[in-house]
Amino acid sequence: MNRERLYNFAFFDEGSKREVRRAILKAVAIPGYQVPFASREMPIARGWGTGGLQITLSLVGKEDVIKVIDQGADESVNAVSIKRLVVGTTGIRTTDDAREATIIQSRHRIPEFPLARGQILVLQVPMPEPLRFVESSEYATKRLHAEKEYSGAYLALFEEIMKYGRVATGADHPVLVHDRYVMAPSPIPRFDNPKMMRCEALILLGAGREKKIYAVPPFTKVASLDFEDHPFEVESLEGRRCRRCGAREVFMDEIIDDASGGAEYQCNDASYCASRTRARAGAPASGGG
Amino acid sequence: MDAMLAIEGLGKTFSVHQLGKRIKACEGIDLAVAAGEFIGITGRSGSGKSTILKLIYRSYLPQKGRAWYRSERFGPIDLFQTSERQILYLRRREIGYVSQFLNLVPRTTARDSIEQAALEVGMGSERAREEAERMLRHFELDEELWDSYASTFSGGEKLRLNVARAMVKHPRLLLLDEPTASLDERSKGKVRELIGKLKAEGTTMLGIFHDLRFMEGLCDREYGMGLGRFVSDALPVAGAPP
Amino acid sequence: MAAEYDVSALRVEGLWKWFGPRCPRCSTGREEALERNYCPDCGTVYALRDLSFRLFEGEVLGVVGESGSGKSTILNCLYYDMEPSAGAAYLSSFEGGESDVFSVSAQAKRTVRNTLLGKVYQNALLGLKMGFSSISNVAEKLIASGDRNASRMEARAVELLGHVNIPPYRMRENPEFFSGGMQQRVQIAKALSNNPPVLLLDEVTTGLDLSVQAKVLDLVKQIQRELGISMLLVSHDLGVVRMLADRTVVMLNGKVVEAGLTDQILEDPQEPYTQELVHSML
Amino acid sequence: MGYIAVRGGAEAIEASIERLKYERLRKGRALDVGAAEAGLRALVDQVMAEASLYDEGIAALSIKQAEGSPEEAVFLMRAYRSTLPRSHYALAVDTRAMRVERRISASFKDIPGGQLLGASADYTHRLIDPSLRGETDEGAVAWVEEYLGRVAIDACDTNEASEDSAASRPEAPPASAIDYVRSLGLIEERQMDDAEPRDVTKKAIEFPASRSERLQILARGQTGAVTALGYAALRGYGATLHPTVGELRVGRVAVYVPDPFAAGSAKGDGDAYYVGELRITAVETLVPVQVHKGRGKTEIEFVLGFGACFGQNETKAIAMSLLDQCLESGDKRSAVQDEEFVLLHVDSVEATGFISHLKLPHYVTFQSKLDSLRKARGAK
Amino acid sequence: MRLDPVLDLQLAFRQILAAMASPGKIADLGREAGLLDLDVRFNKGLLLVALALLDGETSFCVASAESEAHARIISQLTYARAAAPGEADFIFAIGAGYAAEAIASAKIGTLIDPHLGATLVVEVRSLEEAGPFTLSGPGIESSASLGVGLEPGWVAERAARNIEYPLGVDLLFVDALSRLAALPRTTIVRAGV
Repeated sequence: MNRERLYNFAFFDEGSKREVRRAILKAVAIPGYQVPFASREMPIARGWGTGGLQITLSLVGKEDVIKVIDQGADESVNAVSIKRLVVGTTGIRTTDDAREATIIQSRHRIPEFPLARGQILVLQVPMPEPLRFVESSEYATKRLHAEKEYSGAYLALFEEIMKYGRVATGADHPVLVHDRYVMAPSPIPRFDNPKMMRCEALILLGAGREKKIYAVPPFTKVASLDFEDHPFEVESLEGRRCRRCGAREVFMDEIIDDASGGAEYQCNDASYCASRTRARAGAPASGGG
Repeated sequence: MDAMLAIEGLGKTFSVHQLGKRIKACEGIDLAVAAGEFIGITGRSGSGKSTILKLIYRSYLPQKGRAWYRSERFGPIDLFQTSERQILYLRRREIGYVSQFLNLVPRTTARDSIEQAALEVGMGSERAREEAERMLRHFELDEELWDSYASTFSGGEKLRLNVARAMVKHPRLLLLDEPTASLDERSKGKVRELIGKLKAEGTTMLGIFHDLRFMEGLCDREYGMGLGRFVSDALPVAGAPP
Repeated sequence: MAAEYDVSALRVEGLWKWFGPRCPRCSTGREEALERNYCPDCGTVYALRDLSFRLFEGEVLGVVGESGSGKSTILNCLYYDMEPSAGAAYLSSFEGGESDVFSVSAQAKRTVRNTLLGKVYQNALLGLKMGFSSISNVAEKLIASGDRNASRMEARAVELLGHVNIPPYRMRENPEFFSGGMQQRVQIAKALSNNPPVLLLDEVTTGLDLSVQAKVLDLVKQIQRELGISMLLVSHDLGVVRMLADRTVVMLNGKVVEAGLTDQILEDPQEPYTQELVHSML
Repeated sequence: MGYIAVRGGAEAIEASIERLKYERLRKGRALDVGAAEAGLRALVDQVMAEASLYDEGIAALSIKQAEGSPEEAVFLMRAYRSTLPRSHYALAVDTRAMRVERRISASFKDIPGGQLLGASADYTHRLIDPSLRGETDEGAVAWVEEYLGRVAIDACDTNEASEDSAASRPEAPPASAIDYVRSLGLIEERQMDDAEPRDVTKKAIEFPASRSERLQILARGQTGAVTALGYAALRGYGATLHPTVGELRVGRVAVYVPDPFAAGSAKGDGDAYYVGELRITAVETLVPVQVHKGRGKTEIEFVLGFGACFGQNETKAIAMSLLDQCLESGDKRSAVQDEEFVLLHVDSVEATGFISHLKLPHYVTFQSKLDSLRKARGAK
Repeated sequence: MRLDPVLDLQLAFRQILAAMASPGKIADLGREAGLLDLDVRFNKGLLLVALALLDGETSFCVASAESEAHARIISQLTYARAAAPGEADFIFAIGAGYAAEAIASAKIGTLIDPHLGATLVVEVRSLEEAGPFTLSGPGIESSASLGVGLEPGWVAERAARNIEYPLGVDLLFVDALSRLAALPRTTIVRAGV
């Protein structure tokens, strides 16, 4: 990609990177708090991962090995597009293996392989404000966070119990970080929420359009919002088994079988599934790239 | 003998600002009531009898005078000077007031109304309930009325309830402002009986009764009132400055 | 159990609230600088002027006055709906009554508001989230004070809504579909839900039908008796104050003109304004 | 070729990009960037303004690459802008010190310094002109030569204006129509705010926003969005009384950068370097408002709404001046008076990006919601 | 300067971030600091932190015996603006005896904007991953131990500034060997292992 050679290492000028880096440090110091930042326009569209990408480009160096996934897949068009930009402006190595990557940028999933100390997970966030649907004004939500006023967040869940008999959130189920800030974990399925709890890796979350960066440091308490008598529940995995690798306790895609018209299941985390399939076939598991 | 209540130089004038008028209600009143005594105040209507009781109860504010009262809780105090909070305490625990006017909470049952009064003086809920029922029985209120709202009662029934509420507290000082004014003979008899009983228990009382016969045999002393004045020997209240 | 007779649940000292720029003339605070509570030079309105009072534990303190007298402003300041211009307030339930609740951090204020105070607004739009069910509205206050048990909160909400005569089949509806009276009753249920030590009532029965008014007043009285909650009751209706308040404060143009036992205020008012007010009620 | 969103992404992208190139070139003609820069002045101006990057050459290239889509061209320029180090910050430009090419007032028949119609399509009849089909470069050169022989105008329309030429040209007289209204005491006097303007591209906006932040966002706002909201205000969603354009100017302003090593340079009291000029549109609109004067008196006064943007884009600048006043009013009854509503939604890159992200696969979130709905149905 | 302002400062930043994400873990900036061939009279690790984090958009101040001279160097190398201690985004405490004072004067942010709390960069004699302080909080698995070569007083001062979370200051300690440890405001520091 010659075009991108015209650009700086990791795309940005150093001033832009420094601003993001300063925001990251404050985000780590105040877990779950959304640090505002100027948010540069990116060569990919707002809403397509520019928050995550700004973090990644501000972090990345020659030694890094990067993995980018979108909806669990390394090979999806948006993941590929982001990878091309990072690689094109840095020349670094990519991998599909979550265990091998130093930086993992992801949209809507946390990989199935447990993350390790020293790794950094960068999550793309479309709507960072967990209270936005309770209160539309940014001025007001900033004040609610300031005063630790989270009745609204719980109320939204309570109202679902009243109206539907149970909490009916989908992805992006809000969490309470370090017993202080209610945080949007990004639209990961509820299945991934517990992976944030005392996670060994550093988790950085970036919202480009909304101009916010926030973080969950390693070993930080991250509790999904719930009630004593309606404990948080992940998506049902009952009776689901990956049609390719046979895995059970992982998040599955529901696939409508062309022939039968019925539902079949397959690991959503494509590289996890591939490495299990290879292991089953007796081939050595290795990261693609 | 020490007085339970001693009033000195009481004077009260009402200012009606809109009319630019001042109306003198009473002047230079001295009065003393010994513990356990029943004092009657007599006089024509409009002579200011009720005013004196309302001043003691602090529903009115006097311009002049002092009202020494020997409180169980606070010792000797001037009722005209003491704080509103103390007055509220005394109203709840020590000083009762019964008038011909109904001051019942409208949508409370007869039983609850008396029980509530008993609870205010610190009776346990069990005893309050027993006392309430005893009172209701004593005043011959139909048992089917006990759990009805007082607002549905006849005038006589309401008044009986009113008296019962004041009496269930066994106040140390009871102010009676023509409580029997509109009662039938039978009810009057009941009130009289109860007053007699309270007197026997040692309750100090200061009462106005239109019906002079009612006071016969109950009253220890009588003050006659005319044009806002009377004179009497005042008894000192123990511990109060002369 | 009767509370010790002179412990204040709430103490307000030197409370001021003005709207406008203030000018050298009116900022001296001198009475003659103002026309009623308005500075004709700079247009500043003085809603509250150097107000001090105490609300004792377990008592109901009535605040009466015409509209514009500043009585609702007191509640707005105390519930942090409005920032006071000057003054201090102390709650016995907060840091032993040692800290001015106006000068603590926003975080601490929120805790005070959520756990130590309840408020019933005159305008139900301010007190309720119209787009949430009535049960959730009551539960919101419980959530805010830290309850995390949904069925317990639901039970409490149902109980309180029953108390205020909301039929069970309507409890899951949003108050936006209710009549004004019903909205007010939901609001009262909400304010009472976490048994706050101090309850602020702003014209609770204004605009309700008489029969509904009576029920609401009974409910307030009953709760007060059972739980000994201290209440600051703002009303222009002396009948409401007569029924509920032990003591009453009469306000005019942002100042207290008279204060006393409620029966004394009603039977032997001292000030010309109070007499006029009482007479207008008769 | 068909694609599955999760696999074969790299090949699919390559194929898609090639197909895009094919669409651009399939008619067998390549758009000349110079011709685009010369002939698509309005589009170039619009793209520069929305990109907040003043470079006609880059804008024309972006327009070519974007096949004329303004949102794509702005997107390209904004992304390019992100990579440029910000070595210096220019001094604030006084739009009154403008070399005027066009100046009109709707408030007065005549204004000090005179009205100047300049270049405008306002009084052309919008009739399609078939003769433009036959225009040639040679014809263009000849016409311009002939025109300049007839009409004495400042034809220096390049990016290479020198300091000399900037200094030697007459600037617009400082007195204006607005000053006249002001001298009558009819304009609500505001405190002069000489504080350094805040820059939303350096620091995320916080609410309540400052006026400088609002103006910046509106100036780089999407032309269509700003126009639509300004129109809504004019129709009664925000403006209560009919506003009047006090003065609209199009012209060139000089840009200076302070000496980075001089003390107090940020305030502009040290030496400054001339770095070039920009063509801008600036509008001051007189918006009548009710002003409470105390003692129950109310008067009508004018407040000034300000609008400005790169290039010649008069509709946008006027709409901006209306929105400026709507946001200044402190009233929030209409959506266009709510600064969060206006400022967070008029940016081209943000709006088009987030709307287009709906094209991305969402099957993880959809799957999760599906699970919830199934359970909730079961629970009921 | 042999230091690559892009790649080496990226490495320095990652070390700072790692330290911030794992309070008590000591990062080593020795390699990058060694590439700084500027003739300055203070801790190169400290200067490296300044180069990695400061620029014209930030403000800073210096608490040291030669605060003016130190401030001039930082300002010339980074373009950052000098500011009063209560307004500075970054405060550098250089030399013995300045840490407690710097902590006491630093801004702690507001409840609306807690990220405006200052970052303090404190020169210390030494750092050890074992020592008299026990750390707990986010970033720490159960507890960590840290030795800081700094005169006493800073712990109490820090505790006083960080009394109402999320308000507070974040500390970066840099020792003579350009090793770095961080104490974000969430870390609870107790004396005694």
